[in-house]
Amino acid sequence: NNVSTPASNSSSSGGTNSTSSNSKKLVIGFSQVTLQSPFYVSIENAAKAEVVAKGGQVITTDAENDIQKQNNDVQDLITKGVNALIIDPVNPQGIAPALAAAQKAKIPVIAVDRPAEGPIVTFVGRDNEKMGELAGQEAVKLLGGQGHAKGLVIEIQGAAGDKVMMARRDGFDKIVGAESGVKIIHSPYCDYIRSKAVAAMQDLIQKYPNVSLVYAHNDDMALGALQVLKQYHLDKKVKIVSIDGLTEDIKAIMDGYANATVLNDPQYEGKLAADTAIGAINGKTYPSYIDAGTTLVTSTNASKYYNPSNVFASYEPASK
Amino acid sequence: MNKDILSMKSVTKCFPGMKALDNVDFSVCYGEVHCLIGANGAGKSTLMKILTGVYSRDSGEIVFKGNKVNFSSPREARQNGISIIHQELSLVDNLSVAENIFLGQNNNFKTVNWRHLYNESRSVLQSIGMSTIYPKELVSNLSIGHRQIVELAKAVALDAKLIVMDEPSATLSGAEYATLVRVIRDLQRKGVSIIYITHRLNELFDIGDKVTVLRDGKVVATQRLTDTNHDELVFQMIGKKVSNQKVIRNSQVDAQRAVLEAQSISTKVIKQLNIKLHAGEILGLYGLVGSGRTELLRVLYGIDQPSSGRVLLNGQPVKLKSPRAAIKKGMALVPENRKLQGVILGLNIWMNATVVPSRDFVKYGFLRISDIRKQVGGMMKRLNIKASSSNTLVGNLSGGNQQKVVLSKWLLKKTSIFLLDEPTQGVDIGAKEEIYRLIYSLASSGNSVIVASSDHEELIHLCDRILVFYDGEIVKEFIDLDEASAKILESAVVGR
Amino acid sequence: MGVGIKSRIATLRLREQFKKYNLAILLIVFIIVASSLSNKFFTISNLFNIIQQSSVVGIITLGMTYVILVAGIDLSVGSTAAFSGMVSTILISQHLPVIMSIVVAIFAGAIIGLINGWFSSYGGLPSFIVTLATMVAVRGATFILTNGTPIYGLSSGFTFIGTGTIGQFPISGAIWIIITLVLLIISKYTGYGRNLYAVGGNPEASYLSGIKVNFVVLIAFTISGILSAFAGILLASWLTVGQPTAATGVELNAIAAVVLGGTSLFGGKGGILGSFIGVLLMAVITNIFNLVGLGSYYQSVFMGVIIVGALMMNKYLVGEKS
Amino acid sequence: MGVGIKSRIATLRLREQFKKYNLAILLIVFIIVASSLSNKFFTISNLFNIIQQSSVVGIITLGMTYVILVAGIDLSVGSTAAFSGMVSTILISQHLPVIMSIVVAIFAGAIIGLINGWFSSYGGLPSFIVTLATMVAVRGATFILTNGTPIYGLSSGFTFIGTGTIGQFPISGAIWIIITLVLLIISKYTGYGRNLYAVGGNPEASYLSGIKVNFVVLIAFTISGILSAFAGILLASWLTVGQPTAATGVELNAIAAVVLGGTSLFGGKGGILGSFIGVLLMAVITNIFNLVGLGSYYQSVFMGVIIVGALMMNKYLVGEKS
Ligand SMILES: Nc1ncnc2c1ncn2[C@@H]1O[C@H](COP(=O)(O)OP(=O)(O)OP(=O)(O)O)[C@@H](O)[C@H]1O
Ligand SMILES: Nc1ncnc2c1ncn2[C@@H]1O[C@H](COP(=O)(O)OP(=O)(O)OP(=O)(O)O)[C@@H](O)[C@H]1O
Ligand SMILES: O[C@@H]1[C@H](O)[C@H](O)CO[C@H]1O
Ligand SMILES: [Mg+2]
Ligand SMILES: [Mg+2]
Repeated sequence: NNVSTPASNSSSSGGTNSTSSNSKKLVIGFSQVTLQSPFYVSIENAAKAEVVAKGGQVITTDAENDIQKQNNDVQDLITKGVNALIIDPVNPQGIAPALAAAQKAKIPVIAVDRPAEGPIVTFVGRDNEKMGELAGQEAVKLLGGQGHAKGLVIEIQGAAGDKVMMARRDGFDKIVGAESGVKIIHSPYCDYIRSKAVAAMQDLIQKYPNVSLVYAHNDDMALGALQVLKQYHLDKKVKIVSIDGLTEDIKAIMDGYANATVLNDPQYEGKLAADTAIGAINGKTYPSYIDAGTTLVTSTNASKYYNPSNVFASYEPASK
Repeated sequence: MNKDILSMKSVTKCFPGMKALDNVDFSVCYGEVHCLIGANGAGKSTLMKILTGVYSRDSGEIVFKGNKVNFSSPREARQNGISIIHQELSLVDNLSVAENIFLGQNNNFKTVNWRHLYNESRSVLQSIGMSTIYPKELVSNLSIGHRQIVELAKAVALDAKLIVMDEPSATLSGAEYATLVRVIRDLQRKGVSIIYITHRLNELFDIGDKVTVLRDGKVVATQRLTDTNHDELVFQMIGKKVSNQKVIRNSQVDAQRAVLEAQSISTKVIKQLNIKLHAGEILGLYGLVGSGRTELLRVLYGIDQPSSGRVLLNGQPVKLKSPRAAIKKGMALVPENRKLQGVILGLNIWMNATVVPSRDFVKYGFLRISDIRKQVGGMMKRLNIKASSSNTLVGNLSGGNQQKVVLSKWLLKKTSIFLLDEPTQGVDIGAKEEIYRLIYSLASSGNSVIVASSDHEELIHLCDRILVFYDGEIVKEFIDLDEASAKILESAVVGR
Repeated sequence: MGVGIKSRIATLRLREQFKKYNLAILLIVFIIVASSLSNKFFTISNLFNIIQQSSVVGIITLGMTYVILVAGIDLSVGSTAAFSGMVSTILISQHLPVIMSIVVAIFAGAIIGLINGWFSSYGGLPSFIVTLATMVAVRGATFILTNGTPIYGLSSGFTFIGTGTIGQFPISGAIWIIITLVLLIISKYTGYGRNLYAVGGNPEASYLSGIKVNFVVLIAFTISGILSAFAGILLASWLTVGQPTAATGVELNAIAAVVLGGTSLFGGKGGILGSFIGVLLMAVITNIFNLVGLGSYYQSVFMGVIIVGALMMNKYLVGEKS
Repeated sequence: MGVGIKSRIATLRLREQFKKYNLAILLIVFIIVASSLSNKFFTISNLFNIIQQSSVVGIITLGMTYVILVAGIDLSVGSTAAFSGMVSTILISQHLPVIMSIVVAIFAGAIIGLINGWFSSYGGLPSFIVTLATMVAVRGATFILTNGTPIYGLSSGFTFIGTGTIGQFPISGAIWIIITLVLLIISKYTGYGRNLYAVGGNPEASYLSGIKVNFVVLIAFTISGILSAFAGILLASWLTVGQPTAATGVELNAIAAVVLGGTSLFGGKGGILGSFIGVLLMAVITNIFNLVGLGSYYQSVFMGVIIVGALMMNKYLVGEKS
């Protein structure tokens, strides 16, 4: 199992002296899109644990979802002097100034979780559209099977304008939209946040009490929807499919409240990114995309992925 | 007959629940000083605000310099040659004197020549004989009297054809008043017309050509001042005769008991002051604008801390760290700046009158609202506060009525040492007598009162003893008030 | 002529009357519009739903009202709510008794409120900047608590407060209404309440009248801290999870509701009841947006337009001059 | 005694002097502290870097300063920046000439500013709520423009403004400094500038004295709209992408910088130069946080503490009473 979890705290911080002789030491800068969501915290923690295990150090910055801040952060990391950069960009294109600065300083850049356009070594991530498709296939199955599927689907979306959200929407809609018996209602963007999903679901349930399935772009929102369904005693009737593999959701699947989730293990992604960054420092070359892999979890295999000490279920693709 | 520069015909104005002006006809000739008087709330300020575009009228007509006009903003009125000194001071505190004098005269799209601005201001101040005020000084550093002078300078600087002065003298003492009179004469000589509002009726006969009396929003009379006299004006204002005999009191000063004592108090402004206030005494403070009276009261009341010296209450030294501490010791202050320090414009009368925390107003932690309102209602009757009920917002009261509300909060609180800074500023003659009576009865029931006033007649009428301030020091004490009436002005000016 | 004046006075009187009830009228107008837009709107379950949804921001808005009455502003309410929500859920997940966890969490909120209040009164700094600083700092502290991870698996004793109902009526809504009444009574019928208005209306005159101005301000902020904390706990209980990101941006909703409710941002005018209605107004708007299925980008645009529109309409009807 | 008074007067003089330069002194203190914490700090490239990083929020802060001087507030600056950034990049991606695209985008910002200004002056609504509404509405409109997708593939003619340098000095920094000087001169040496202070200091007195109060306010907001738009364009040019989410939350940074710079939120006091330094102060703080590698949660906490600490220290040293 992977490390992560709250215990391995942000230890590099605390205002310690900057390492002046970074030529000897392995220092990796990690510019994270946000540290306000467990998913991204887990990526960062896993990467850090991996680097520390290899005798290095990670300096993390938090862009707070602000692309401008992220560019500033990366610039500061370069000024400070790092051997490699791992960037989880707020936006694939907006990171251009930072990438240019890194290139100028001859620092290799690994994009993680979200792609980045520009001179980078590689992108370690997942195919979110495929994840949407997996969710869609399971949804069709739950609604009666291909060609027979029937019902009303509420889709709770991620953050407006975000690539991940679009991919998860497109993948799902491609599969489910092909079913003539199924109608998809797009709900307002809930920014991957549970409380917003709860509020939206409460309103939607007034209008669509006959909903058959809820598809949420992440588990946190799915759990919000589940809570409202419970309140209206619809929890056993309405199916729930989502993405991420949040341990809490795996439990809900085991308990029969939710139906499926598509794994999106941040720990493995972080570890992989760290390994790649270290490799890049040592001159290794990589293909432009490294897939961190995904799989579907349903009631049949949920217990296999259930580990209450992790926030997210671990998953490493078997091929590796 | 002179031609009219201004004529207002059948002007009417209503406010929620009341008629402030009722078919008012009012005209002013070229080069005339036309006085406008009336009891508090008679509608004087309202009429002037309609003239100068602050309020819109409900009906009526205004002709200015032969043209029908309808100013929709003060700006328009100014551009047409009317300037006004409002009853409530309207200066920008954190700007310099110079900028305030020329406030509103900056073209948005032109550059500012600072040197020119300061020079101009200096010459305006000089022209009104107040070159002691420094153009670069921030207005926030000026005493209220000096602010009033800056207002005057501002009105003069506009080069207006008609200047409205709404109680310009309320906080001026003798010498500054003389300056004001001189300025008015100068303006008159240049053909400027002036509308002059005051509650000090004597002033009318100094400077006025004509007078119009308003009562309850109606014009009662317009006449030449040479054709009338003090008593007739009073009768016209309040609709009944005021007994000419002044209220007499038998003073019961206990000269053995000093309830309040200041020993060599100094601050930035005042120097080594010593005063004693006795039980049952009414002590007057007189002086020119900025001489330090307010400053002393602030120290006594715990607002400012003295840099040296001490204050004693009933012979015991005390350190008053705040007004609250002073109030706890039985003190009260009626501040000189009513709008900023006295009233809370957004609250109604009863809330203002009971704003001083008091056990009397609460029971089991809850306000005894009906009882409070009964008490406040009584006080409103006693002080003749003109309002439809104690629920009226204080911001909607006339200036003089607001002053009465400030007084009433201390009368309701029942304190024993009263510090009154210009207590009758803006108060009409009828109510003034009532306030005097109140002060007497306070004193005769053993309370002590300090009155700082710019009206020396008021002090002579009220006090047992008067101290004259000059540049932060007490330069003279008058115990013999007959002597005072002869010499007090001189003493305040020359400092001896 | 005389008739003209009489009718003018009558109009003015009517306006005064309208001024008193304008908000309630506005709410009714909104409800009528909403009902005509969707037949799902005026159903018991939807109305209770609105109340449930409003209760968290509603409680925060009450504290905000006191703060704004003294001419302050509290931007830290969202962070405080999140912090206290986290504290309570951490303690509960450590198996402390529910009541005790809640008390500790509320105490934490009170401390934050005290800090805000102290710097904004005795400290003499503008509350906008003080609470902006605590907003940022407390949010940071909230993340530090669990390194950004939410707390799940809360006891049903705890989650009951936020999710339970009395009959069909949501408990959280009932709590909101009770707190509203308490704060309403305090503001109208106690010395402290009167002082709130006096201090907000004219701090200098209040000081000279012997009111402990700084103390009044301090308490207003402390109440805001306590209520935000409580709202945060309620939110955690409702969502059945302690989230460090909870209640982000709620300060803006609360302020908007207070202003919609007729309280002046310059202090001294307005009150609790208006804020209560202001929250309901905002909730009705979002609810109907969702019921008619308006896209979220358009929701934003309409929300902005409706807020300004409602305020302008109100201003026009009340006939106030600027 | 005489000596005591003399030395007392000397202290007062010193304080007056200090009052004048307190901000510059504060900045120098911060720079010294920063330099001692990291030897990377005081390098040409890092300093220019700080200037480049500050220029966008710096330009927004200048407009905000005018608005705050008239006792208003503009919460919509971030949304306006994003909107105009999107407009310019959409037009450029439609192959309109760069200059024309920029002009249109700035015009859009001016319109938003005019709307804010109109409602906050002639309309008589509090600017806090007006600009809160436009903040929400304009952000919504920005998303509607491209249905939420960013615009990339911009011409190098456009991206040069944001990314180019003169020698090593960033062009965007130079633009910021030039705009600062222009606004500084306007505020000190034109009628409009003086009227800003008058209106902010006492709107009623200004009105009664014939100043076109509403007009002055309207223009302040319009300038803020224009500068926000320009900052948004600069940001898009720097990032080489038009993003609907850009500049979210920047209003709070701008307001904090204005207040740190000594401008009173109640209007009429302070000025452009202070805001310029205020922005630099904030930039130095974040820069040094990153250089010493302080964890982000801790950065938030420290940021809040430093802001309040700096203001309190300043207050104490300047010796102002509340
Ligand atoms: N804005 C307002 N709203 C409601 N009532 C008002 C308003 N302004 C004035 N009033 C009322 O109109 C009447 C006339 O007021 P005005 O200020 O003109 O009196 P005044 O003659 O100037 O009195 P004073 O000598 O006290 O200054 C008063 O009863 C006052 O309460
Ligand atoms: N904060 C201050 N800074 C500088 N000078 C001040 C300050 N406050 C008051 N002064 C000055 O101190 C002097 C005394 O003012 P004070 O208000 O005590 O005078 P006063 O006798 O009450 O006169 P007035 O009738 O003008 O109120 C004035 O000249 C005033 O300009
Ligand atoms: O799935 C993840 C997480 O759920 C996160 O909260 C939002 O971004 C997505 O990539
Ligand atoms: Mg008057
Ligand atoms: Mg005085």
